[in-house]
Amino acid sequence: MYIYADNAGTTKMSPVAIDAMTKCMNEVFGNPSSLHSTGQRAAEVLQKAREDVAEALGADFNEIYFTSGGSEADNQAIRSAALFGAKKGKKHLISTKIEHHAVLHTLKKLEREGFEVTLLDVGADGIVDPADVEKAIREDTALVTIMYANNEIGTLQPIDEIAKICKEKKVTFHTDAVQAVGHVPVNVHAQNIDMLSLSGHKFHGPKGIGVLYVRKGVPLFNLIEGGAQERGRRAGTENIPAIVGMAAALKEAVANLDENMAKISAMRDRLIEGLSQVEHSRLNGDAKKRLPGNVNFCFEGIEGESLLLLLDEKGIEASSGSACTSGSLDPSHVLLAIGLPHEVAHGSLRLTLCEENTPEQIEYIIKEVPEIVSYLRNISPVWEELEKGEKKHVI
Amino acid sequence: MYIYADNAGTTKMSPVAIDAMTKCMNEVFGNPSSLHSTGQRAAEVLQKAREDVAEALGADFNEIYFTSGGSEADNQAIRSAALFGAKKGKKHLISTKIEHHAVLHTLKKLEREGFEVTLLDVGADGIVDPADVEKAIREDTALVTIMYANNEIGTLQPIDEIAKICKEKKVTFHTDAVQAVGHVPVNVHAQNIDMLSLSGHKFHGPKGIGVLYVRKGVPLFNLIEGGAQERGRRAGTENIPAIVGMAAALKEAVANLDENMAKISAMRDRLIEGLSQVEHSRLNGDAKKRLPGNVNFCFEGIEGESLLLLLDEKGIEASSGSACTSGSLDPSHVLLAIGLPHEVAHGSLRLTLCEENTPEQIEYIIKEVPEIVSYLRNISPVWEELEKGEKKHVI
Amino acid sequence: MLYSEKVMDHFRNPRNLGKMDDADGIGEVGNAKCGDIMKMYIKVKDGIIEDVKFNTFGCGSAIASSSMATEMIKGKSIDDALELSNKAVVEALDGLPTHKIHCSVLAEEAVKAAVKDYYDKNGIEYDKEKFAPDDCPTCGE
Amino acid sequence: MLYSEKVMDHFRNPRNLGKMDDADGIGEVGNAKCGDIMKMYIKVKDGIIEDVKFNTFGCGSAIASSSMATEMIKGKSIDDALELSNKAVVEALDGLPTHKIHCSVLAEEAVKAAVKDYYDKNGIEYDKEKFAPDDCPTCGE
Ligand SMILES: Cc1ncc(COP(=O)(O)O)c(C=O)c1O
Ligand SMILES: Cc1ncc(COP(=O)(O)O)c(C=O)c1O
Repeated sequence: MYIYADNAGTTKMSPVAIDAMTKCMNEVFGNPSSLHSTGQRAAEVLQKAREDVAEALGADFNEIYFTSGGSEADNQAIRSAALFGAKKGKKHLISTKIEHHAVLHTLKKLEREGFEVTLLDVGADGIVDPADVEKAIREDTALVTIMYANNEIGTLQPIDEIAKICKEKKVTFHTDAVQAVGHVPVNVHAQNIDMLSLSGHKFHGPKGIGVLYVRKGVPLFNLIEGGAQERGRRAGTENIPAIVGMAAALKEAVANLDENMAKISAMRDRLIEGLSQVEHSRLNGDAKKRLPGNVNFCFEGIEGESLLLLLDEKGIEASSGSACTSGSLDPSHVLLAIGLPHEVAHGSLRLTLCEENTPEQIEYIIKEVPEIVSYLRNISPVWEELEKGEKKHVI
Repeated sequence: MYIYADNAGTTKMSPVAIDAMTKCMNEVFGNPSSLHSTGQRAAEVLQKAREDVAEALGADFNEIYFTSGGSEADNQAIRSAALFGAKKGKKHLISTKIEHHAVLHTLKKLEREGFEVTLLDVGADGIVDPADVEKAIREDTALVTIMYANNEIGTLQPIDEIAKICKEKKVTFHTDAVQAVGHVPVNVHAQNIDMLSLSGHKFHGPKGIGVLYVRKGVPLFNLIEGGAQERGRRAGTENIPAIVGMAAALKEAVANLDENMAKISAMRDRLIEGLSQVEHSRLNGDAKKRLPGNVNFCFEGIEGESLLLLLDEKGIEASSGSACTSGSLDPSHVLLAIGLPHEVAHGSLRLTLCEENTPEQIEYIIKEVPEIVSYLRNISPVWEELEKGEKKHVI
Repeated sequence: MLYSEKVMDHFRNPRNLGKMDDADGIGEVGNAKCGDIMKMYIKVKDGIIEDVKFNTFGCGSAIASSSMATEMIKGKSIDDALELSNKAVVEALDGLPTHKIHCSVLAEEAVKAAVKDYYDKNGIEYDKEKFAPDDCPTCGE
Repeated sequence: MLYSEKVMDHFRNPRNLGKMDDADGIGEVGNAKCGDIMKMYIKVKDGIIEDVKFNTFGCGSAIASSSMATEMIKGKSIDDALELSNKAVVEALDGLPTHKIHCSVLAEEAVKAAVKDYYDKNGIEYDKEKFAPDDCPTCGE
């Protein structure tokens, strides 16, 4: 059996998105800045896609800025809010310990440039307390940036409450919604979100394309300077085929949202139930306040990479923590933030589902994972110590 | 007749590039950072494309950084060199007056941040004098950035000589080669180029993808922070389909370079000859040291946009100055830099050819342009004054 | 599309295009430096603009704006013509892109300039305040 | 591929995997905090490593490195085993990704630690300098 269960890493493009994109590559090759018919045709297609994306988010079309992906959108939103804040003497930024590196590294860089950054803790459930946000806001706070849904443990943050607090305190609020959009309902206006980042390839759209939504009136600085594209705020010839592909995928995802959420979360719950049978295992992140497709487990006494490789041999494609950090030796900063000790954090498994997965696949995973965990524990000196009682079980 | 003659604005994707990209979208959807088979397959495809691009440029594969296009590559190269220079007390940057806005606006921003920028003049032929570069270099010069070929008037700059001077003076040299790569021979190592930007959609590849080449040993800072992609220097999930499409297009362009150059420049020369018959017209930029496909004319007494729109009615798609600036009222900074007065600069026409154009199309353009110019002059109060001798002809 | 169908129609088939040898008033506004010049000719009889012609150096919307303006004042009284606002021109054209609004301003001013010339030539008194100075609304030259 | 075929082969089918009840020397290196622990068991007769077993908590390359190391010392003299370098392990595996080189270092040290334990248990004198301290080469703990 072949099972792709790494949909938080990236998704397979939907046929609808591939078709839209291929059609566009063949038929709409113009540069929308060009005056001639081919260019103006491209401008029309671009405008249509912008309107579609805006509608899917509950935004106006002129609040949509196309970027090269979630990372760029995060970088631009945060840097822009920081620099604008600095102009008014506000140099304090608030975020959490469980953000994506696109956010954390941008904040780290700003810190080196003289900004002060408060990274809020999250609870053992992987959720930030809005009261903590409220307490952290100061006179000189320029930005609160808190992710909509975590990419590793899938926890949904209390965005509505946080956004309301920010609105009351008149602090700009940005949310990295890369993992959320297309998977849970998002409405930027209704939810009082000032800025939001998303990325096409997380909801069966193309890679290399994303969106930064910026509420009217919220100032935006360029990350990329040059031509006057995107109302002068993001230079570079517009990637129309990808924009069109993303818009198609987003439209599809939003249209099927309720149905998919029900279907996927049922599989998620069954998978959680099944894996919980493994002794000394635990689910990471709140069991209910999480993305419909996210299952994240720790298995004591084993290491994640070897688990992944053996699962791959069985046709199960999963991940351990964030894919982006696979070049790193450190365990996930998210798992550490929810209080797991290093040695347990090393033994994590992330299975992220989409509507293409089937209940049969879930049963197959439930059958295979315990066997592999058992094999790895059997050859693990750490497990030996735990079993012999030389070390105490943590989970 | 339908004639696309705006290939400097953007090109139509080649079937080879579309096929490579579509195949990739369907078959290689993985995230190359993922450990599982689907991810590792993507990593292999990425590596192969990186090697292909490197070979086409005469670079090593680990000197290639994929970006979202030419603008991003320009921004990163210049900002990176500036910041690295600043660390060593070098805050002087050299460029020319005819650069693309991706370069000029980045320099403008750095100027506001405290850097000193020298923008060199070019001659009436649209070419910078290497001696001027040499004279401008100071002890505290951090970077020389000069475009390989101009996007409006197509002039080829003396890159080899400039790069040699920079090498001798130990100043980092970057070139915006967005208009050059795939159109004229480029070999970064042989030509002593330290950094080079290119963009996929200018040689029949996809939009939204580009390359920053950075010679080994030349430091590079991130523009986009986040995951460890591109050896930690450019965050964001890799846009594999676009990268593969660009690599395929570049390979094709380089393979057919000599043949295309001969074919296209013959059409260019015939077009220049034909349009020169229009009285009070002039070719902008050196007649020979220019891109094989670039023809840029000024016609006195008329305005460029109405010329474009009427050409479009006749099926001829062209541009006036840079497409990116079509939202602006100012005439092209490039035409002003080569000494044209404002009123003449407004009357420019850029026809940019590729191997898909035919000699028949060229003859059609040569027939149509003079008729439209004549109509527009006929309704132009400016032309009336010129004809009545109330004003003196400039060209 | 950059331009509405109306704009394109007036650009492709400009109404009242041409010069007029026996004009009663001629107005020229704008300048070549900023890219637009409009020249408007009017023939006046009994306070009515009997005929109007224009020549324009400029972009598509400049040509369309002049064309539309001539159509809107032809056969109207001078007083009505002086009421013509750039906003009315923009509306009649089904809109213009933001950075092209100045073309409609130029068209309004071309009409005023032609009327002013007619007043001047015929020694008719008028309120100088009502007429914009002869410089370009865009670049101020 | 992240790993060579050789690495994958040793990861999938580790040689000499298991524990040993009557080991003459046992070495354990690394720590769980940094993600890799290797435990190596040797059986020695007449200065020859007659048998070797290992258990590993760690990534694919850690398991493959231990497996390869056991294969490389099995049947060799202790002196030869002490000559085993991490470089030799990496080469035998047809290379390791840069950030996984530490796994081969761990394998080298596991062998040394097992021999040291054998020396200690049998009261054999040895040059303490030759043996790395018992901490993890990666995180230093
Ligand atoms: C010379 C030059 N540099 C940079 C760019 C920007 O490239 P892109 O639009 O792919 O970002 C262009 C094209 O628009 C160009 O012609
Ligand atoms: C929460 C989150 N933010 C940002 C990103 C970055 O998106 P991209 O890789 O499209 O730049 C990702 C995915 O990698 C993500 O999961």
